[in-house]
Amino acid sequence: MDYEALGLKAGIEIHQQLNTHEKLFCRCPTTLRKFEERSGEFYRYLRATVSEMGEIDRAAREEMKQSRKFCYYTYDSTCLVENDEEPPAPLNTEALEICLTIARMFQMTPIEQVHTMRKLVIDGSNTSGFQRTALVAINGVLPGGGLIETICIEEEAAQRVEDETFSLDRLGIPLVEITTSPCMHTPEQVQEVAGYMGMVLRSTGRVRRGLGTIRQDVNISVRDGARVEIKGVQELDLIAEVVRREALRQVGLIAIRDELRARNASAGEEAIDVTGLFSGTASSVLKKAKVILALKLPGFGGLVGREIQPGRRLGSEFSDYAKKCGVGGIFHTDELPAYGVTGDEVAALKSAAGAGEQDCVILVAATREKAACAVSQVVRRAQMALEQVPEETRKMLEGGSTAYMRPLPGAARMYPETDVLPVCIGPDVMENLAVPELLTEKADRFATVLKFDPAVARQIAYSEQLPLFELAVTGGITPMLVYRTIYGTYKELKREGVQVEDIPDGSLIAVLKAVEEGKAAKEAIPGILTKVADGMAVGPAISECSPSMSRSDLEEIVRRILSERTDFIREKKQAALGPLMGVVMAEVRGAVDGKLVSEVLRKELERVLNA
Amino acid sequence: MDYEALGLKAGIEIHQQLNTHEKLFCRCPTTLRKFEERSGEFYRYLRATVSEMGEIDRAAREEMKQSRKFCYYTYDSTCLVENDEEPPAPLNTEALEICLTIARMFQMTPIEQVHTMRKLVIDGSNTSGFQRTALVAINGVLPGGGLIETICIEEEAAQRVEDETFSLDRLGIPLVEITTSPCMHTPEQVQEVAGYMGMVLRSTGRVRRGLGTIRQDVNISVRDGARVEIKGVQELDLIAEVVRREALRQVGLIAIRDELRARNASAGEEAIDVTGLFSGTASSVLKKAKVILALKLPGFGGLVGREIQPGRRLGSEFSDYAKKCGVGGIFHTDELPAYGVTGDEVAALKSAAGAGEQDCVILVAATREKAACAVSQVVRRAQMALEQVPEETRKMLEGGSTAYMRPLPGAARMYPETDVLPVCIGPDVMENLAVPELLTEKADRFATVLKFDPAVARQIAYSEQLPLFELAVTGGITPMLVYRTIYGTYKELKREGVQVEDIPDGSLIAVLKAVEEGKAAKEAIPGILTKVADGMAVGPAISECSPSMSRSDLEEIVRRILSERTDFIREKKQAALGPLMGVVMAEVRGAVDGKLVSEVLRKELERVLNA
Amino acid sequence: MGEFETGDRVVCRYGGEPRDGTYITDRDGWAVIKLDSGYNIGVSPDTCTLVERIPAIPAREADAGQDESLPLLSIVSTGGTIASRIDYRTGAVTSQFSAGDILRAIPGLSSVGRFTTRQLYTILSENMNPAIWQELARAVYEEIRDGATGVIVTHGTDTMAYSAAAVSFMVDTPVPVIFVGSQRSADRPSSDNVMNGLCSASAAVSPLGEVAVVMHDTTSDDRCAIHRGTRVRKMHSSRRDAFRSIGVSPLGYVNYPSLEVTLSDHAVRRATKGPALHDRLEERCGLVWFYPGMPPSVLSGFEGMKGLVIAGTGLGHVGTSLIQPLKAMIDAGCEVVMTTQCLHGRVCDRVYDTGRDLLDIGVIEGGDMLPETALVKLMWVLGNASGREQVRVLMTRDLKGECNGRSYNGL
Amino acid sequence: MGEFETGDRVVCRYGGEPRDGTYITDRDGWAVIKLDSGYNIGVSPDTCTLVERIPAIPAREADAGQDESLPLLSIVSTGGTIASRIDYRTGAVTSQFSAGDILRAIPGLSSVGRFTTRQLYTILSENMNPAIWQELARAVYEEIRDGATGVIVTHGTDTMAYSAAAVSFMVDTPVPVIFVGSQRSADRPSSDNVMNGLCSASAAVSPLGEVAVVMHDTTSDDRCAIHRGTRVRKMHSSRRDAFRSIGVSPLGYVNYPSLEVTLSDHAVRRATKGPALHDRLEERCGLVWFYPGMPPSVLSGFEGMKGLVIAGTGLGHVGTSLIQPLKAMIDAGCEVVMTTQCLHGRVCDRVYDTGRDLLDIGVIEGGDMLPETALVKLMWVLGNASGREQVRVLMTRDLKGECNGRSYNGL
Repeated sequence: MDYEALGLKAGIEIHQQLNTHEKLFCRCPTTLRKFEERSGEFYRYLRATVSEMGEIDRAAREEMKQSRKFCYYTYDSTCLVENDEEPPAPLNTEALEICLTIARMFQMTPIEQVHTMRKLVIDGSNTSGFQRTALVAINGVLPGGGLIETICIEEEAAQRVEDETFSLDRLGIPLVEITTSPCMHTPEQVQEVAGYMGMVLRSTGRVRRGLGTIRQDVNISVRDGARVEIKGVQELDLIAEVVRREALRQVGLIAIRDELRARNASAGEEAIDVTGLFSGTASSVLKKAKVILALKLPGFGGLVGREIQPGRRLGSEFSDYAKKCGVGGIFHTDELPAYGVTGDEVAALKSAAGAGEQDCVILVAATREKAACAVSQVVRRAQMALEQVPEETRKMLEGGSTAYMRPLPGAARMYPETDVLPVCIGPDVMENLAVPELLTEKADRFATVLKFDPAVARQIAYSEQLPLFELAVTGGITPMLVYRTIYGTYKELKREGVQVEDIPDGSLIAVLKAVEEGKAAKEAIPGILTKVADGMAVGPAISECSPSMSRSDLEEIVRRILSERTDFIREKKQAALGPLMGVVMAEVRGAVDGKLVSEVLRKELERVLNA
Repeated sequence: MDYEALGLKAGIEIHQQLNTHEKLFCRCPTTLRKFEERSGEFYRYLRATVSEMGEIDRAAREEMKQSRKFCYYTYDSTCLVENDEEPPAPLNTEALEICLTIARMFQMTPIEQVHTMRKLVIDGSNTSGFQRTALVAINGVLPGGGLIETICIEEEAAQRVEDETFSLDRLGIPLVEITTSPCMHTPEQVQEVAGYMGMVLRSTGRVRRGLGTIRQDVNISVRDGARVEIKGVQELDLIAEVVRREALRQVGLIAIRDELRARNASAGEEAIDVTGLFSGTASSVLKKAKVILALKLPGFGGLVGREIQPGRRLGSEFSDYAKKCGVGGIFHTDELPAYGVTGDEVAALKSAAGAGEQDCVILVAATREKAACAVSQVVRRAQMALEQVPEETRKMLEGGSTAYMRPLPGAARMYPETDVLPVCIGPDVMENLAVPELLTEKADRFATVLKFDPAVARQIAYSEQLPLFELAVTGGITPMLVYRTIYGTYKELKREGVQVEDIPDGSLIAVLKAVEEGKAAKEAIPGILTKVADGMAVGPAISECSPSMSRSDLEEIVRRILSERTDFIREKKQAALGPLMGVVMAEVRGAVDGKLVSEVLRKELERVLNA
Repeated sequence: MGEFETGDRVVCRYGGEPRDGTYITDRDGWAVIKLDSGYNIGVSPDTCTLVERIPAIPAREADAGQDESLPLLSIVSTGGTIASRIDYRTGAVTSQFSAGDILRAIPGLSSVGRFTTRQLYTILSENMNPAIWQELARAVYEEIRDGATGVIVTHGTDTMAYSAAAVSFMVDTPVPVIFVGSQRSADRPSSDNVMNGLCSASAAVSPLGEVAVVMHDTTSDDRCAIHRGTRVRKMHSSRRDAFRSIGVSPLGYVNYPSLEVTLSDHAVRRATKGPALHDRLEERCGLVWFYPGMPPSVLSGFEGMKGLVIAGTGLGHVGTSLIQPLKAMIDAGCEVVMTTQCLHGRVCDRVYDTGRDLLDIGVIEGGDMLPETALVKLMWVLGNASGREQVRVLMTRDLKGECNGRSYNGL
Repeated sequence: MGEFETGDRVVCRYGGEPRDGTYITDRDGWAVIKLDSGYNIGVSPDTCTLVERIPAIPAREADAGQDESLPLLSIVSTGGTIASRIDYRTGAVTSQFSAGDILRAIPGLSSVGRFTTRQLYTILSENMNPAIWQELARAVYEEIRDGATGVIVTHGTDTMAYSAAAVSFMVDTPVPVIFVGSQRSADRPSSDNVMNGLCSASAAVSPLGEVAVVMHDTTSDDRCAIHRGTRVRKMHSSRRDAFRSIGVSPLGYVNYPSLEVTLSDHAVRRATKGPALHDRLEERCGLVWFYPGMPPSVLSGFEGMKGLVIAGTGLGHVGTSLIQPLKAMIDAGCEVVMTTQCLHGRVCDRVYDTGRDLLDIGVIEGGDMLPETALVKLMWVLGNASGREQVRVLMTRDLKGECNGRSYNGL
């Protein structure tokens, strides 16, 4: 397709979790927890608040179709702020600094006085009913000439456990939201820009990595289409496909609209009760329904079943709208007979509904109340089909197609968070920020300076283990040994079931240092690391896999330790033995048997005291 | 028996619960509760505290043989004072007044300044580990010339639920303790004095009645015998028998001692392990025992089995002592073969123990530790048998015999209750106390003034229903009608399963008044009372059993009520209807249908408002 | 500044592209602009240009019908906001208080009762004082006299317990008088105002007949507790369930969302008699919290007062050095009442030496009264008693459930 | 009186029969006689006649052996009695304090540790003051320096929490410093002294490394809680389990009678470094509890003080009329710290107007510190900081677990 010709316009919104020590508005750690580790549960109702116009936001109203009780899990790593039981603490300065660093990398202009806002969100994912967010900088540039409109700092929402149950561990983790203008015109461009922006974010070394820590929303429209926001595209590789399919969908819907108009189709009929028709049906869905309603859509025949995206038809859109009433879905005659509904039943249905060749009949099976609601939703969506592509928030399905979520929010329902004081960003703050080396630059440097193959250099630079790699190299370990261990040995160990995540960074470096100093054999690395991952200290792990420390080595260590603590020894005399034992043991990291340490220490202490 | 010749000396201690509204040292009601109504439980350890002599009281030491954890039940009618979690409130003045009234009836001298003491009790029945008690008056006289030494006011102990579990509802109920000198010399005299004292107490009309509310302890000794205190004689009729049997016991023990001495008996042998002897025994007790020990008592043969009280032998005394070690009891050869032990086994046992004709062998079956303890207790008691009747606290068994409880307490472990201020009894307090009519005087009056048969008069005066009888008679009801109802009808109703206890005093009087005023038939009394006992108000009960109120009667009542409340009506206008409805309904006691009341009231109210 | 007014449409040329927005206010020299995206930013005023001055849009009013068959409840407001409205244009939160406003904000109310409203004050509750308590008591009295079958007092939470105690002593009420507030502002979807408001209305039509505080019982939206006005204390600075009955169990609970009321046996029930007002208070009373080493000079701050409540340590103690100064105050005519800073439990000055010394100089034991309630009661007693002996008698007697003879088992 | 001496054998001819007894004391003009039955009576002195003057019998002393292989614990006494003895002859309860006395009274102790004792004071705890806290801190420091592997401080319960906080700030300790007391007097068989004493000893040999209070956790004799010295408060005037950790969970528990210790993750563990003493305190600090309508004149009682802690309402408020007087105090050099009288929860003066006014005049937010702890800390900070800025920094920084950045879920 010629997307430029279609008038494709697309923009991206990237949400990236920051790797701070504490949350954005409280002093809790940003640790994610397992649900079963929860310390308690509580529940709340949320209500849309009335605005000055006496109205409730349209997206909020959609959320409130059913009055909902939300349940929340608490942890020993969450506090009363997440519970909405305490005013927020001041804005996390570490998070703000990261946000400003990113802004600087996009050459943005910081806001002089940053105000935290409350953005209404009543889907339960925020205990307060709003998300705190602050606009931090504006007007950035992208390499291709694109424009970044804003960068905001926000608090992450609570994670949904299931249905109306949420887990509070994630709530409040700092997030940057970077929004581009709708400056992209091809699917590939969108993916490329998203890729670039992600690389910049990761270059700071201070963003969270792993599943769910970065989410892209994509805004798409084609000429005569409408702005549609697709939420939560987590895989970068799918972005172009998502854009392609949305363009396809909008084009398809426009074509259907034109054809409906040409047929003089309409969507204003009353539904009729056809429960009796299906009293002997073989369809399990229809059999158990209290009520079955049929709605004739004159002129829609064949078009409801037409594919507009892989796996999606106009009928899927009807179904999405109907589901908001709590029904499982709908049937339509374009897809029948099927699902246990026989040809005879379809014929009887069409006849009962007075439907001709060009008409389509929709079937809804549920309780009377739900079925009536679903019918009215289908009518509403069918009327839209006659008019235009609706502005919508949609969610991505597997593969890149999308489904309806809710209308686009109206004029954003934001008002000031009065519990958080504004933060001023002085004129020299930006200049004083260190600009991190881009990962692309880093890859170049690894290739040129550290002499890695360019592909390997890029692998290292883009990997999650980059900080560990740099830490070890800075610590004096040969880069290739580091690389082989982190990217090779670790992988193998993992395959064997070793929890390499449990190896502390410091321990790894200590092991490698021991190898380089000849205290452990290179071949012993996997064995040593296995033991360390199992919780053994480095010293004992090495000594179990490599020869241990000699008595004279030990004596040297003990003498040094004693000489550094003569005051303490003079004060405590023999009583110093206990405390000193601890110091020595820590130093030899258990590489020597405790009894030997005790014997040597006692002897050396005696010597000092008698001196 | 000629008790005077035996040198019988006896005294009584009467403990009588007082019928106060609140407890002695807190403001809780004196209501007894069902265990299942408890609101909670807690538990404590009690320890004997060390005295200035570095010693622990001998009775306390006996209680402490095992370290014991006591559990307590709390109720919504108990408070932190019973829990030993709050200092006591000041001494209940109502209780003190009753106590002084009793003192006056015995012509006693009150103490000028009454001091509350703590008396150590660590059997768990007091959460604090002590019982609060105060000496209130001294030196009273009894009709036969006997002397009352003291009257004390005390708090009742907690009731034992089972083993180490106590219920706190009873703890703290006020109690008077009246102690006579050992001035009685025949069993009949003791019973007579106890009866007289009980009558005086009940004459106050302010003591509790019913099972467990009065307890007599009796002190008994015969010449060459020893002071023995028998606890908790609850039935007055048994007192003489208890005294008789104790005199018998002491005489019997003295005779046994003399015979033992004559036989040159001794009790110093070592026990031997005879577990093997009984490996094939049919005795279920011996079969399951870990260890069986045998103790030879030379010269005790035949005497251990000699009866000293109905159903009690010297062996029973041995057994009581042994049980303190946690064994179930002992066997002795005077009672064997029996209990599944065969004659062959007895012969083998005697031979193993080296016991001759005149000797007795004691068998103890338990764990090694408990059995050893039990043997040493038997040796101790056997040595006493050679010397004298031991001074003991004993408990009464059914029928009037007694069993060993613990040694007599040593010099009383009392010290001041510093949390309670002393109370001064002014010189004119006693004169200002009304002295109640004695029940004997009351019976005379009922016979002479109310013309009751003397036996009936006495029945009334001594009955628990006396207050209700007097209340009704004072209320103007014919005495005979009251008598027939309370003592006749009530009995019949009770037999039919009617809960007459649930009939409020006021309701009974209202029913009888209605009968006397001709508003209900005398024949209807049982029916009306049955309904009242079931919870119905008096009005409806009468109207269901007797003709109801006429409309004109009702109108008259309504007009009177309205005329008494003109201000309220003028202020509230129509709104007065609701409140007035309640007033009228209360007045007609439901004898009239609510709809009729509403109609009449509305009409009459209208009339007043339009006037 | 002064150039812009709140609500002005402006264009802001900050950092490149011009952006449209609304002028909100000046904050520390920065112009706070609400961009059309909804975000506020603070920028130099000189980057903004006025586009248009827009007149404020009057809020839409829709009348809320009331069911005349339901019991009449009166809502008396002292400044707590049960209904608020956000102006998203400027971010201002406006407190609303007509019956219509309230019923629109909490639609469920209209099925509980019919409402009249009376706005007495709009102050932060830390600025309440005895004179305002008196006005509040009079207002509550008048509402009952005029036929309300229940009164709801909306109140800031900070000093709500003090006010509830004050009204308890000043008004003998035959109907429920329910104090209610919210710990989360009414503008947020999670605010506790709706649940507390509904539960307070339900308590106000219940068989209760005394002054109570109705607030969240737990952190969940599951039920409200009904606390006796003289035994309740704010025990947390921010949690929804901050209010706790001290030394007694609550008078009852209101389940949510069923609004079912259960009352405890010890709750006073409705009466048919009319209300009575005893609105005299002696304001010259103080509360002093003892701490170790407190010098006698601290007491000089309470000079000239007619009554002083001490929150002493443990069973009711102060340092020995304060005993003579306290005696001087008592001799000069000040009534001194001892309470415990433990909050739970009872004063008992018979047990230790300093306690006995305090009794000797004439300090009145406050039983198990909360220090704050004792202060309010002392004001009331001094305003109504004749003579020191009667003051002593009334202070130690239970008047409105503030003083329990028995200590229940709980802590 | 003066005729008899305590312990005299007398015969009392009151109300008839002569009775033998022991003269105890004079009480309000009555001679208190202990009859041989054990009862005390108060009678006119002239009814009694001296029979014999009996010399006091010296108490029997049996030496209690100590197991030298056990860790050395030091018991520092300030007046709390862990071991008492009753003289049944006179009813007097004598506090005993040699190691032998203690081990005889609580035999189980000898299997936990070996003990040295140091009697610092015998005062009622309401008479403690900063100067005594300093002496106590020095004593504790010396005991640790001299080799104690744990220190037990016996203390009256009334102000134990204040003293524990004071020692927390003044002593950096590598070993447990355990405050313990009893709520029921040691003479009664039900006293909590034995269980508290044993549990405190067990805590003193545990891996703990900070200042703590060890007292009953429930009304039952089931376990003691170990509370952080800076976060504990006496919350009941008389119950055994009066002490509660506020805003944090206890540091751990000691089960009874097993004496098994479990420590929470947040409990500070033993260290190998030596102890340090920072015993300067600025005594001129006060604590004022705000109440509605409190006149500014109350603040005059704190004139000349260098520090003032306010227990404000809710999130940390006082009436508007106090703001100017407080500003004057701050301008005159007094540091003012805001805490909340709710006790639970955190001060946050950003939320409401009066709070922001308080911040503007320079009031320091006390976070979630207990008012009493804030007072003690302010004394310590003013004694050790240089300059107002450092005072501000130290007051808002967590030094000894008194100030938590996070509010846990519990209330």
